[in-house]
Amino acid sequence: MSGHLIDLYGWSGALASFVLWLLSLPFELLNWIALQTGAQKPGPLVGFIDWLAGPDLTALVALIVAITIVLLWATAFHLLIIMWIERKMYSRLQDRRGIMIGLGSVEILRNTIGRIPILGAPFRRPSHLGTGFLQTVADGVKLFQKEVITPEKADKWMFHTAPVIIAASTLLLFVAIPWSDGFWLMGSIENGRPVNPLGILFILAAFSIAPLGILIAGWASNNKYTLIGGMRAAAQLMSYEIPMLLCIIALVVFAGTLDPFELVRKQTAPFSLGPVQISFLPNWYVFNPFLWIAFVVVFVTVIAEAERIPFDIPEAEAELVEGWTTEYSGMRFGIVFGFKWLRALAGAALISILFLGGWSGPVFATFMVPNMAAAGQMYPVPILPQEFWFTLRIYLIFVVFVWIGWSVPRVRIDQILNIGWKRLVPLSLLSILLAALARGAWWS
Amino acid sequence: MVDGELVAFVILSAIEVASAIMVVTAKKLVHNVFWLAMTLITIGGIYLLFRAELIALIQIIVYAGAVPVLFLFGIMLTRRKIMEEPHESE
Amino acid sequence: MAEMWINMGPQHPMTHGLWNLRIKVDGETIVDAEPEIGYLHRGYEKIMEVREFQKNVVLTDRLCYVSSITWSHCYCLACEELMDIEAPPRGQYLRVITNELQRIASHLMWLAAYGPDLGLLTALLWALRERELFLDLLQLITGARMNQNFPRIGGVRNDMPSDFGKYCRKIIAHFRKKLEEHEALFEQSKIFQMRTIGVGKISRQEAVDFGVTGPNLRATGANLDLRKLDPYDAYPDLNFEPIVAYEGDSYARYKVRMEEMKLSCDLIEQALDRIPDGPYRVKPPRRAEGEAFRRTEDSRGEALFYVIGDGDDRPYRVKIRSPVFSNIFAAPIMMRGNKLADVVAIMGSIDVCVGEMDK
Amino acid sequence: MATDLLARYLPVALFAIFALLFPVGTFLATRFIRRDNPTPLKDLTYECGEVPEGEAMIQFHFQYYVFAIIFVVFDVAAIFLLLWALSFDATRATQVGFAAIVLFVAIMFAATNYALKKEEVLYI
Repeated sequence: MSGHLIDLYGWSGALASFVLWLLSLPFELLNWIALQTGAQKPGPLVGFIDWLAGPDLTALVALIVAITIVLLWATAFHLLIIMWIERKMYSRLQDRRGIMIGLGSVEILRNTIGRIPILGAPFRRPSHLGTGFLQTVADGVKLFQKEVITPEKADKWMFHTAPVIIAASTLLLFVAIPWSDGFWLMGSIENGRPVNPLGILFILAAFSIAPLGILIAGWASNNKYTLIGGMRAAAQLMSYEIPMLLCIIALVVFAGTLDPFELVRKQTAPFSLGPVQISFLPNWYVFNPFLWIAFVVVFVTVIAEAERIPFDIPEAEAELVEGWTTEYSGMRFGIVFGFKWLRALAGAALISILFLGGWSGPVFATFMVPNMAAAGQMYPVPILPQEFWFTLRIYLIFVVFVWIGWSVPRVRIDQILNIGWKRLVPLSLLSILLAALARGAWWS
Repeated sequence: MVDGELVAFVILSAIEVASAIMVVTAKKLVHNVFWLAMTLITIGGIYLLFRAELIALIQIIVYAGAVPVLFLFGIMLTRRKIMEEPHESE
Repeated sequence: MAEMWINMGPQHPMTHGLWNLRIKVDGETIVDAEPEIGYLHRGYEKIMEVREFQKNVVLTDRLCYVSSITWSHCYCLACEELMDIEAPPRGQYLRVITNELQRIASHLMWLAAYGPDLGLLTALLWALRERELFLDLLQLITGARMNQNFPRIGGVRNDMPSDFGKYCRKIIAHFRKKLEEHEALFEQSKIFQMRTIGVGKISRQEAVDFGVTGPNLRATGANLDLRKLDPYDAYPDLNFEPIVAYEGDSYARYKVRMEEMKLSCDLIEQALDRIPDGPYRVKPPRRAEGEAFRRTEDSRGEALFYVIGDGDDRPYRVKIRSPVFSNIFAAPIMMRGNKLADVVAIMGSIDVCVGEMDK
Repeated sequence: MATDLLARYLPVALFAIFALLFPVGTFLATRFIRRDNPTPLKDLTYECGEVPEGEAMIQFHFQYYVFAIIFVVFDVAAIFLLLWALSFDATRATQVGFAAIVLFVAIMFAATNYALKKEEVLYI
């Protein structure tokens, strides 16, 4: 039982060989024509086709396809959905309907597909009574067309580099986040199982680069709001990295590994804590009483790392206009602003892998799908695959983020840092002590 | 067959040396720190080529994440136009 | 250590209108602050000199765009004093009712603005949702939602509809329940307490020195409510105690306003119980001579109109005293020594309305 | 094992290149769609509609510097603890080693609490 739907390497390998086959078609044709005209050997073309079909190029193209799939999966699929979830969810919290632009708002679709009697019903809706899903797309298109203003006094070179650093480090989070046993980029297969011994540490490393970009962005704009906003953001992100790292250490004391695959495998087993064994409960670390503190602290730090509301003082639109993003406009603003959601998404995935059993979930029924990598073979896929369970967890965690974020005011920056250093760091040290003592007492 | 490892090493060390030169030649202090961060990140990549995965990640966490930020905060303590005469606003 | 000036305004999310607060910071700590006003100056006092007494009501309506009835009311009272007439009892009660409705609507607008100031955007929508009900009530009685043009020299423009009392009681009962939700959102939240308790303190003496009035003064412990101290209209007939808090910080100012909304609900219910029948308006004389002033308890503090007539049908000179004008210049006192992020917690609690401040 | 390590990081290296190209490509792509119309007024530093006053790139308060220093210290200590946690089962074999680490964390805990109680001036 594989349990996952997307086998990234199988898929991308098959896709890559398809792409390469398509590429080689014209050469095959030339080859065939040359053979028909009586030539014995068609010359260098054979070598080119051989090179196209060779394992190295196929592997490289497969990798590029896989990377593109992951990038699109994160930015085009999940980013749009969680933005939509956030906007709809907080609108409901605020007693209103929120964004309403849907398929029915697109004039062309309404006039064409909308005229079909039954099937066209979703397209026939009045302009602003849709699901609102197209609003994020519309915002993206709008930002694409916006003018980019570079302040005259700004340090232009750094001003344009900083968003790239932030965006790249945010995207880099997703290389280490596996979405199921088969949907991953970073790792290798040992004994038929994916392993990635330091995956969580890699995620933390990718998280730790952002303060540099933010600080540079704030400085380079040469604006007072961005300078203060950048300093606040950097101080906050740094301060909350420490408790996160310490709490993950407390988890590592129990789990003994930083491998996301291994962590999830351990959490799939029935609950066991020293002498206590409970068969019906999965071994999620959130059920472990010695890790409750760590769970809460990691949850809070992820909210802070994603700069969400109780800790969104770096943005703080009430006193610092738009924080360190004040001077950015057009797509530069769109990227740095939209990628905050990606950080929240990665944070939610991190929480899920660390404490909530990752992508493990019950298998109800399976159906057979053709294996793209090996023609003619079928393999069983559950109706609700691992990707579904993982996405469900991420969205639920994100809904909790939204719920918290839109029902509390913002914390002041010195209070944020105080909470970070005076509450969370001692708490996380305490949780390391608890974990070490618990394991030391029971297993020695 | 080209050795991928060698290519990676050459590219990484080229970036590293270039950014190390930029560290000492760049005019503005913040640019120096940026290039320093680039140098440190590429050093992390070179550690990786030595098969030192943990130390590479620690290099990135500590030296790319923490030290340049420390330097930047330190630079904020200095006057910006360090070679010119002190600039007084108003 | 370098200190720098930061402009907050005129185009800044904190200012709620066009004015500028220049803040001198040392790192994150506020060293000094300087309010700069005049971006919205329209020369009200001068325009009023060329319009007839009665026609000025339409101007005073626009002094504060969230609390227009209270301002027109104050102007009408001053003119009545000048012309030596008095509104009939029913008119006085109607004035009390609309005044208090407007006060609730204004305080709800303040609450709606205070939430986003602190990063709590949900409060904006919730408070505006409740404000709609009171605007509906005002619309029922005056016909307009924003610039009602309702008070008249010598009474009010029209009587209230016969079923107004019924709707009013219903909405007030609903509002009392909803107010508990707002309290849960604001004062029962630990983060809100962290942001406001002890922030923006001002002592009673300093507040009096700077001419701070209204809820901001009552939050420092001064029991100074003009509805009690210098009563006008039907207020002497009603039983109420002014709301007072003692800490003088943002939380106290918040608390005073929240309690005042409840007090206004009580006052409206009392006034609806006691409203007499009879005429609601007397005809004022066209011309007036002499000088008169009248101060009322506006939703933001002590509003004062000083009107001089020279026997013409137009006022010779009108002087408006805006409570926000005084309150805002006490803000630097409250800010000094606080953090930069506290600016919004302080300015939001002061309740700025630029329309009346710049006149 | 050794080849596996680099094989594992090949996607990361390619992904890093893609991650760098993604924002750069987006920024370049907008260049062809949007229309820039810079004016001196528009290019002015935003200061809420007022004429900018003074420099923003000035000597700033040292308060955040303290956080950066503490961050580096804690980062290194946390990495040290991480190495211990990863080899927990090995170190636990010797009771002394285990006790030493617990003592280390306890000292860190106590020192943090003490320092944070004493620190009032340096924090913003």
